[in-house]
Amino acid sequence: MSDSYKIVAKITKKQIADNLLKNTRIDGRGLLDYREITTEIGLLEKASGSALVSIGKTKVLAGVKVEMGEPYPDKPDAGVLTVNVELTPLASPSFEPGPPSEDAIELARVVDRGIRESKAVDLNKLCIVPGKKVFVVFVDLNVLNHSGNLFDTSALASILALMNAKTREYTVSKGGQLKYKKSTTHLPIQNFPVEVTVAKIGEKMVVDVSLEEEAVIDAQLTIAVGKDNEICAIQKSLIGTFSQDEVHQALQIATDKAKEIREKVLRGVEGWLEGKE
Amino acid sequence: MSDSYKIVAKITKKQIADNLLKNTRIDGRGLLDYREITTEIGLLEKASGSALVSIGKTKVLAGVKVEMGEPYPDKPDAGVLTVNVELTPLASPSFEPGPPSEDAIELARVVDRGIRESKAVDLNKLCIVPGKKVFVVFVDLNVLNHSGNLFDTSALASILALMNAKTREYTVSKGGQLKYKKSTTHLPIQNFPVEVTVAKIGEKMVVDVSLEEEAVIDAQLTIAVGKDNEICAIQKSLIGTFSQDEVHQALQIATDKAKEIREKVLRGVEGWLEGKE
Amino acid sequence: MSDSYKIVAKITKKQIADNLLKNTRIDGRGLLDYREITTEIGLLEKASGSALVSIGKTKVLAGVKVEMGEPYPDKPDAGVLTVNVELTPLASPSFEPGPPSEDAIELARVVDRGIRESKAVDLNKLCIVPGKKVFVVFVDLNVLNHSGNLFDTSALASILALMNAKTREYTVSKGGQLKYKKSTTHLPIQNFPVEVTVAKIGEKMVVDVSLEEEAVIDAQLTIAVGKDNEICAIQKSLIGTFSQDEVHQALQIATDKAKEIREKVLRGVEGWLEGKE
Amino acid sequence: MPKKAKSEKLIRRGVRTDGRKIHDLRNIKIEVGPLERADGSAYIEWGNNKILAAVYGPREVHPRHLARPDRAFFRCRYHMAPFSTTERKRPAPSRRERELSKVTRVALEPSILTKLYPRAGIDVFIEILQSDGGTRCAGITAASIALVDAGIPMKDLVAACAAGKIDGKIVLDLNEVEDQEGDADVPVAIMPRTGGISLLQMDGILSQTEFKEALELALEGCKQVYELQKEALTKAYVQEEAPVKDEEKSEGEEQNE
Amino acid sequence: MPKKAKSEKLIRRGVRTDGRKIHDLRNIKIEVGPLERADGSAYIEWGNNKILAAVYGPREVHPRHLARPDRAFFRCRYHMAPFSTTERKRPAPSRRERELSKVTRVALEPSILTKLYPRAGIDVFIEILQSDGGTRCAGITAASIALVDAGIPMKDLVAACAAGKIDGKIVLDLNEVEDQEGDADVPVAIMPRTGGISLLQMDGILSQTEFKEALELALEGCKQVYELQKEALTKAYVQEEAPVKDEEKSEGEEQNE
Amino acid sequence: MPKKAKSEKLIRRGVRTDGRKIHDLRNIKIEVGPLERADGSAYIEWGNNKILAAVYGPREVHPRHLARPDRAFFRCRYHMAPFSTTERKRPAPSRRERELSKVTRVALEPSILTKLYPRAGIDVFIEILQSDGGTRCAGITAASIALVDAGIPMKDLVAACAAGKIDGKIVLDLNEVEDQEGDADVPVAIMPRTGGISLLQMDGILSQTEFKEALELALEGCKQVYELQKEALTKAYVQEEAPVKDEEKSEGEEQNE
Repeated sequence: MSDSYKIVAKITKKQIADNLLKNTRIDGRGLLDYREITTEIGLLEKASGSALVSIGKTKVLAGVKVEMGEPYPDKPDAGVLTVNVELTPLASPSFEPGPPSEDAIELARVVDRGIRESKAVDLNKLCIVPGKKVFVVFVDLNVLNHSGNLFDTSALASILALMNAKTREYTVSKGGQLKYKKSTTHLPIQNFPVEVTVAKIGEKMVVDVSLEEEAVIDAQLTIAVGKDNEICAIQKSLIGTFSQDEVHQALQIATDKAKEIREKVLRGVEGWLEGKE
Repeated sequence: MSDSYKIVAKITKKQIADNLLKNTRIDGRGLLDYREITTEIGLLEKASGSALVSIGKTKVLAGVKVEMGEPYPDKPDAGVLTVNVELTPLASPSFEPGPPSEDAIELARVVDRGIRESKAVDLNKLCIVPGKKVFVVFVDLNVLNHSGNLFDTSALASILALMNAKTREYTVSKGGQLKYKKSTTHLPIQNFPVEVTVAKIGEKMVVDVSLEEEAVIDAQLTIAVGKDNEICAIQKSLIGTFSQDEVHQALQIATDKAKEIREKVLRGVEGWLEGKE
Repeated sequence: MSDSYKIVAKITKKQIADNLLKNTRIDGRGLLDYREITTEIGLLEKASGSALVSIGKTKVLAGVKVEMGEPYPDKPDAGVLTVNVELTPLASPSFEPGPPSEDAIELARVVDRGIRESKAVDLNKLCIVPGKKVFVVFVDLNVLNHSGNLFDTSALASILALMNAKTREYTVSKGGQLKYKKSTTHLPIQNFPVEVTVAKIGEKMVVDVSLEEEAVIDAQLTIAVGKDNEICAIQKSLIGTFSQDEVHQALQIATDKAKEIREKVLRGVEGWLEGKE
Repeated sequence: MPKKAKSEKLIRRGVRTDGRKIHDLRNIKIEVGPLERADGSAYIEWGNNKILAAVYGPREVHPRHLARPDRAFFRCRYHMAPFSTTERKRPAPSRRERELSKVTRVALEPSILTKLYPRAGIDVFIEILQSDGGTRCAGITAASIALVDAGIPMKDLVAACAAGKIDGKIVLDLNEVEDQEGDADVPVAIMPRTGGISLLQMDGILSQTEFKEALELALEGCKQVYELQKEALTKAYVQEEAPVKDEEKSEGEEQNE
Repeated sequence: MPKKAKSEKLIRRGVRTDGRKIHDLRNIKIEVGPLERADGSAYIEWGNNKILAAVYGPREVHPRHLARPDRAFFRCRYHMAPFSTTERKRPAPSRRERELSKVTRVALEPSILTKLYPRAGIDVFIEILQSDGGTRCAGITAASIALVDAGIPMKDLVAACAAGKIDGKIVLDLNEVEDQEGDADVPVAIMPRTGGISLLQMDGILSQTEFKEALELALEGCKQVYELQKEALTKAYVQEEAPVKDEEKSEGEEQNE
Repeated sequence: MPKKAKSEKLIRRGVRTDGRKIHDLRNIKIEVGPLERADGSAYIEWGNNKILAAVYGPREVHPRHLARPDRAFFRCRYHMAPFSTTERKRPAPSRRERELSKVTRVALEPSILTKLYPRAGIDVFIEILQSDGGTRCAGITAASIALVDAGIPMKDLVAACAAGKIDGKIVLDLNEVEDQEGDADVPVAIMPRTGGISLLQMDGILSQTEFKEALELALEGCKQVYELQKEALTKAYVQEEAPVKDEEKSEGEEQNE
């Protein structure tokens, strides 16, 4: 996602580095401060669930569709979850229309792992007729504006859209015939993973890197943390390296920030979750 | 289909414009005259139906194949119709092998709409076992020589090939088993749409634009007219604009020419239609 | 497979031609001598069968997978055989990742024809439930190092991998249910085709052309010869021509060399064939 | 698309399924500049349609051989998000999306002063986030605003609206149900100052008279849409100083004509 | 292709399913120059095969990096129309079509004086409108005529024909049923003046002797096809003045040899 | 990947399904330079994994616009042969393979002195011939040797190894069954001289403490792998004169730092 090089002409590496020495950032934030996070949930009526998440100027829209399909042969009793990312050409001058790039695939797979490994959706409850019919949950991410930190924004939009998603209730007759009821129900959500990307710029560790800062990061770790502070997924990206100590530091930062974000977001959306339990 | 630019060097815009002022065209035709239309029907033995239509030097071959397939889930009682265009590299130095271009897709879809919206083929009669087995009608257009006016030539070839197409008669047993009879029958054709493309060059409206003239057209309207003079499909193409009055003019021209062409073509092919009803 | 042009700078056409006049080759071989052929069979545990064949420095790995699938509609009683070639980018600076090139497709199809036409695998014995379930035999060729003569090397690797392949034995209940037994069995192999590529350089006919020599070949004939000296497949490649006499010569050479190679290879692998009949 | 049997009433006592009268537009809300990275952008809600448009350019053209010596190379992409439709749509562009991309380009290009930017590229990206009938018209309407927001010199805005026939009546601005079960749809776009029609399509069956009535009605709709476009732009730029874009626009126009 | 059981008789009392004797060619009709836009073209009916060939060039090569400094870049495309086969064929080229494109190129290229046109491109497009066995030979035969019609300097025509084995006998020019149910097929192309074989393929099973017999027979067939090619060209050009193309041809040949 | 129920024992009395103890590496065999055409190559057997790595470069970059003015353009391709997996894998690269290609590149690139070769390209191709869990680590380990074999100047080797959790215990180097039925997998790569971690991924569920234990163990594994890498290189080059590559390497390093 390194399309920040043009901006670097204006805001030099040096400026960014000088700021960091003083433990501040060019936009005035502290090293471990996120930009403002805003969430809009359930904004699409046609999707089973949806969420628009902004972190600073970065905007990602997640739409969930739940459809009927077949299970994987090796998991006949489990529903299917797929995550797909579209780096839409609206979002950045460097995103081009066409089949998904390596960056889009990595982003989709890292978001997918956070949800899947944390067992955020209880896939076993999405089986309708074992081996034959299951619910397929499509999470489609549309990156609308890229101003840095796509991993965290996308992961947050995904889990919120999943929490927002509703499916029709149904009964299955003995003959295996499916009959939908009028009532709907939420997806069986059982965890709330939050992905936090910790970046290393020189000696400093920072979170929520902006597009300007992206040009000077050495390396970053994206860490998915579940509701009990468990680690569910990690992805190191960019070509720098971390020491073992730095990994430990990053882990601590991620755990703290994930908790903070989860609480803040849940507070903001109390309303729409009310009817849930 | 703007591969006419090379020719413009020879026959200048000015020449074409000067002619039009005098209400004639560089090849001597009047503004509302088609070049010679010739049709050869049923020329392919392996296709279910076929027609080769030439308008001037432009040549399009339509082949129809009727095969067994599944209906669309939302139309379980209807046969399936698909139109596909191959702008073969034989036809023009600017057509390249490879997946269909935007031009090929537009051409296919405009031809498709003329047939579909006019209900030229009664798709409901192509259902064999509702929800399970229907006839799929493939109309494949092979553009063999491109000398202008591909829309009208392709549309005419398509409907003639459909009228020429025969399928095997069959019986369906109670168990849903299909049994073919030796006899064949024509497809259930119930309309004869004709597409007429009216082009605007300066202030003048002309039909059947040749390749040379294509380079100087401002805009064009392709209008599909059914057997009762009803309008079934319209497509404006090229980047000029029409006034409301000009649209009305074009509509009148298209209606007149469509009737003329339909009658002329049907007269020419009486023979092959005889056995039909 | 003409990626030898860079090498031609060093070893000139002239050198190669001069040698041939003296009926020898730049690496000291006689005109009708193969480089050393080595075979390693069954080296992969996960494949149903495998063989690594080297001719000189050229290395091709063949892996066979036998899976369950559906027969072709027009051959409901026969198993399915497919041959696929990957010219891996490891093997040559001129092989690029991506969908198969024309060269890869030709190679796969020539190897396929040698096996198929010689009836090396009795496909009728691979039918499980007619019209419904058959064994599908995938032969996947991985070219690992390209130093010339990919046709002969690939064909040899393929037949050896097929001879090495084992499938699970099974019983089919009256209801059509398949039940695997613990025992395995070899594929029903009934011929051992060997492909010999005879090249023409000037007036001379040579076999097993090396990468250096490839740059100076005029034309070549790949001839698949079965165990009873029958001809099963021929492919002429490169843009030179053969006279009728030259074709007869090539045929004689191919027949002789095929027999020689078949015997040599079978001698080398006696061990693994023992349990077979 | 084949139309269903006529028995289902789409109009009862002059009122349509969504409560509109036959000549009513749906509610339209236009937002200027919602996206930061794009050179220009717009968001439109048109009934239940939700659509973003973004513009990049003038900028370098890739691949370079597409650049034109005498004018800007203008491209449009109409794309539907997978979650925008009733059944999930596969992400790869369908034939329909590719045709609508072309139709959109042709609808917008006559208004753009492409000759001011030889060798450059101007790209319009339209993303349908939710579709409910009439997305091409809504997309063109939004793209036109995004072009203004990007400061691309234009002769005029482009305003689009459809008319159609349902239950035997010519009505304005079909929604999805009306489009699927109705008899005909006529999407139109105009450059309002000259009245030039830059988009005109039709499918379904209409008599000559019906078609003329539908076209007339669609043109009326376009004019209403034009008013909403101007309103949105005024609202967006009213606190700012007179936008440089406008000056460029008139300048460009002179040069072009 | 695996062959069916031998019980079905393809030859009864020396007569084949389509009425031919074992050494008969099918009826062949060649038309020169049916297409206007192409630089050269030919149409061939060979039994029930119906095939068009078109030639473009010498012209610029796209993409440019394919151009060769010392000769023309020669390309061939063999393609089957979707309606040309018993079951509808998908429009995208199959592996078979891609192989036959290569084999066709290799069959034609030795006759073409590519060195006369360094950096240029010459393209042959073969479109199978109806297939009935033996399309590659018919396509090569037609393409060769189209090359002459385009005025491409050549050493010689290329004439193609297959022989094969059915019901235990070596026969000329297999049709589709014979190809599918027969025992072997040997397509051959030659440059008739030198006898050089530029296409030779075989599939099926033949003994050494049978193969020699089949090759001999196919070569005879090629010579008959060559006569038909010359006849078609003469007929096409007889009213015209001596075609410039012929002069170019001999000239080119000298330069090349 | 979701994990199976815990009832199946992957460790019985401290012994794993393949006979190893919990902190044991599988057997690893490294061969230097098995391929002739590549500029450098390596073959690794790691348990039942069988993997080839080849390096081409420094060489020209195609397409040229990818070349970087200040350093070499470094590419990696991780690819699984169709026969390498339990079910046959389609030849086209899957999303997983494309992600692992990127992760491999990122793991190797920090060790390579790319600035020594502006405008050039360096390509690493990893072909999984047989997979049995841990292929990305084995591939990175082999690729690093192939880079040395190609004489590419590097700061350090890259050694990779995973740790994971099965049956509630943190163990070294998961095989395929352990990966599929275990609780978590943590693949790691390091540049052993500085200890810099260039690959770190995790999936599954681990507590903070468990993760730290797994990371510590994986780093131990990497060091063992590093010893095996050095051994293989020494063995390969011991009869030869001091390999030029090493000199280049130190030289390169100075220039770069």
